[in-house]
Amino acid sequence: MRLHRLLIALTLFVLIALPAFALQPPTGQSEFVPVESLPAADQLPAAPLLVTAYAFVWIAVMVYLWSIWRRLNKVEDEMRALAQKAPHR
Amino acid sequence: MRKAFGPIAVLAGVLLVGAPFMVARAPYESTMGLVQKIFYFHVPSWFAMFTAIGVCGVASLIHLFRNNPRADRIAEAAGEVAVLFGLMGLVTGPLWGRKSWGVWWQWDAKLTIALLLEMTFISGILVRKYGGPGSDKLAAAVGIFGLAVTPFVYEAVNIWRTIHPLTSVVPTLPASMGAPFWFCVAAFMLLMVLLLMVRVNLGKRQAALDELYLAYED
Amino acid sequence: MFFRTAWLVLRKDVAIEAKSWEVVTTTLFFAVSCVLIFAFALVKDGRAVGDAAAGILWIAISFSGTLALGRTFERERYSETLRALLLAPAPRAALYAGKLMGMLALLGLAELLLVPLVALLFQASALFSRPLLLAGLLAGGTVGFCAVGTLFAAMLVRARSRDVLLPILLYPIIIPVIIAGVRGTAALLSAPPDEPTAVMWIGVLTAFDIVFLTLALWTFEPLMTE
Amino acid sequence: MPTPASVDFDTVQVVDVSRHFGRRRAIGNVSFEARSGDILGLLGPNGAGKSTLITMLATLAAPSRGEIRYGGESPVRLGPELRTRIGLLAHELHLYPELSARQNLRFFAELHGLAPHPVIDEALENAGLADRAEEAVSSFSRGMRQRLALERSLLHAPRLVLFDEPFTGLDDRAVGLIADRLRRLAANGAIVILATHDLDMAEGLVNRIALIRGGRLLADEPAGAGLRAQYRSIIGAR
Repeated sequence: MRLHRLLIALTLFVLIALPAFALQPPTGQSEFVPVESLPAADQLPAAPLLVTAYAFVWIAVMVYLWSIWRRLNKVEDEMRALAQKAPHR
Repeated sequence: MRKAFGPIAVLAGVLLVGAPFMVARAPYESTMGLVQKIFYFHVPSWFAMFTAIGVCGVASLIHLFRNNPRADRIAEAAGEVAVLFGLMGLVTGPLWGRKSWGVWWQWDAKLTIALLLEMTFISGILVRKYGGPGSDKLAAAVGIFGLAVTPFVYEAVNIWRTIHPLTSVVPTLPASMGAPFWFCVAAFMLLMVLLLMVRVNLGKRQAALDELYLAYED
Repeated sequence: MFFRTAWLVLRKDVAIEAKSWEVVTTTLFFAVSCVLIFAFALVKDGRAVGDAAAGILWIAISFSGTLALGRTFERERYSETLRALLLAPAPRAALYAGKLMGMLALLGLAELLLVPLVALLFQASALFSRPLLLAGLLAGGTVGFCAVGTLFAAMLVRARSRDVLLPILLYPIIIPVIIAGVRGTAALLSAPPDEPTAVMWIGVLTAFDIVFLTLALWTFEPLMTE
Repeated sequence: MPTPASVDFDTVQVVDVSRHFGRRRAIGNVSFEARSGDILGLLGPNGAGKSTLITMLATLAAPSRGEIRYGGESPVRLGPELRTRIGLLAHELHLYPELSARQNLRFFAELHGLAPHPVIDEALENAGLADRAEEAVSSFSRGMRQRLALERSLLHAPRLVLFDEPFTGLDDRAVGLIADRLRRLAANGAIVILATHDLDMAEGLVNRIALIRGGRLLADEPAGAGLRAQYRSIIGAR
């Protein structure tokens, strides 16, 4: 079960690197829109916002998994300490 | 449930690896451009949040009337997971808004709804933490009432914000965007189930530790 | 048995209150203080901004309501009389109904003071132009607030840090009531009064009241069993 | 005196009852039985779990495991009617200090569906408070409140009488009065369960003892001649 969790954590970690692919020029775009003709708000760089959003999703999941993992470790530690105090059980 | 854990983890992994490719392939939305792609993980996070709220409410009801510790653990886990996905939506939403509205927050109906539900389920976590003995019942009440209030929050905020109309921001979905979108929804749902299971497992271990303490006292 | 028990609980609460008027006076005073505090925040050049009057009215109702809920149940906790009530051979939900009626009476009293005060201080005499609609909004909103509040205050009696937990649990759930109350009242205050909108919000409040009263009556017994 | 209730029983069985609060055990696998006519002393040091047990017997709390049976029936099956047959006097006195003695009694009598008239005067007489009936409870001494609380808990002539430390802060005379009252109740067929850590008070009053410590039942046996010696021998045997 332990190894299991470690593997999943690793897999998920690798996935963080993936938004790089997402940002490659889209193949599906059908028409060209010159940047200058866009309204002012659209001239804000969109890529950092998109990356931040995607990264945040991953960071949130990671932090949550990490917090569960930490709480689980605490429980396991306490269990071990308890088992030592009462070795006959 | 434990047997399903492996396959679900793998499936969620595959879908989440695939998601960026699907999103990259999706066409540019002509008025909003690249930032529109936040949509592909913003909206699925709502789907996951609402599902988690449903799970939490139903499990709370079962716990309250059947005094079922397992249902209580599921309710606790679902409450936390709902808060997590709500947080994702609440952060990604304003990032989109910054680009397309020019401001981070403008009391958009959907975001406000999410904020209120987020508050409700955070209060559920707080009551478990600070309520003292018997707080599982109190949290169950929050779960049930949180689920029941969801349609009212939805209606009330929607009406409030459409009486003073603002530009609608959620675009209708052309078919070419549908496939990657539903792909992402599936990925997020599986992620939700995965996190739920991991969290329920933690609850199970905590319960086992409590049992061990009880046995140790003898 | 159900209605008799509810009535007895209400009568007992009134009898206790009539000895000192403690909860009534403190609640009313607090309600007025709320109006003043928000007036300082929202009045500019002698006039309130936008729909401030409607907002201030509902903020004062919900804040003083929370205070009254806490005080009322503190009374039942003091000598653990809540447990004696729970030993009454009636369906336990009857106790909830009795307590709820007491809260409704108390908040009704507060509203009798607050509405004229807000109308006076914020030049909002339009409030009285459609008295039935105003009464409908107040009744719907107060029932919704008290239905959830009474249940939460009762179940928190045996919790730790109950004073702070009550508003934390209560406010997110009753936000729809506040939205409906404020928007409905603001509709009455617009010139000319926007009747269809007010009626629509009364409808939302009625639906909320029905759902949450049912839910509270249903979950009271298991919530009160330790 | 009271209207005959549709629910009645002459035994109370605690069947393998446990109650936990998270990882803290309040009660663990306790079983005993009390019958009509018994005065069962629930003895044990402070924090042994006596109050938790009394609370569960009064249907105010549900056991985490196990069951309490009233005349062989589960409380869920008996419904709210069961509570017409249970009287509880806890350490906190369950009285409204703002109300007068008569108002308190009247409220609880009506709550139990009793016609207030003869019942209240009788109760005031028994509590020795007939001449102070209209005064607020907050003006009473601890002893007076306790006597009033006792009568309050017995208004509806319950079959199962649950007392949790009823003697704290009372003088000898008051203790004697309460003890007499309990003996009469038992003689009239009530099941009296008396939780106390005070062995001297229980001496000569209880006919059976259930000794609990740390949430565990150490002994359930007839009360002997010297409670203190009996208590020591049970504790010592562990």
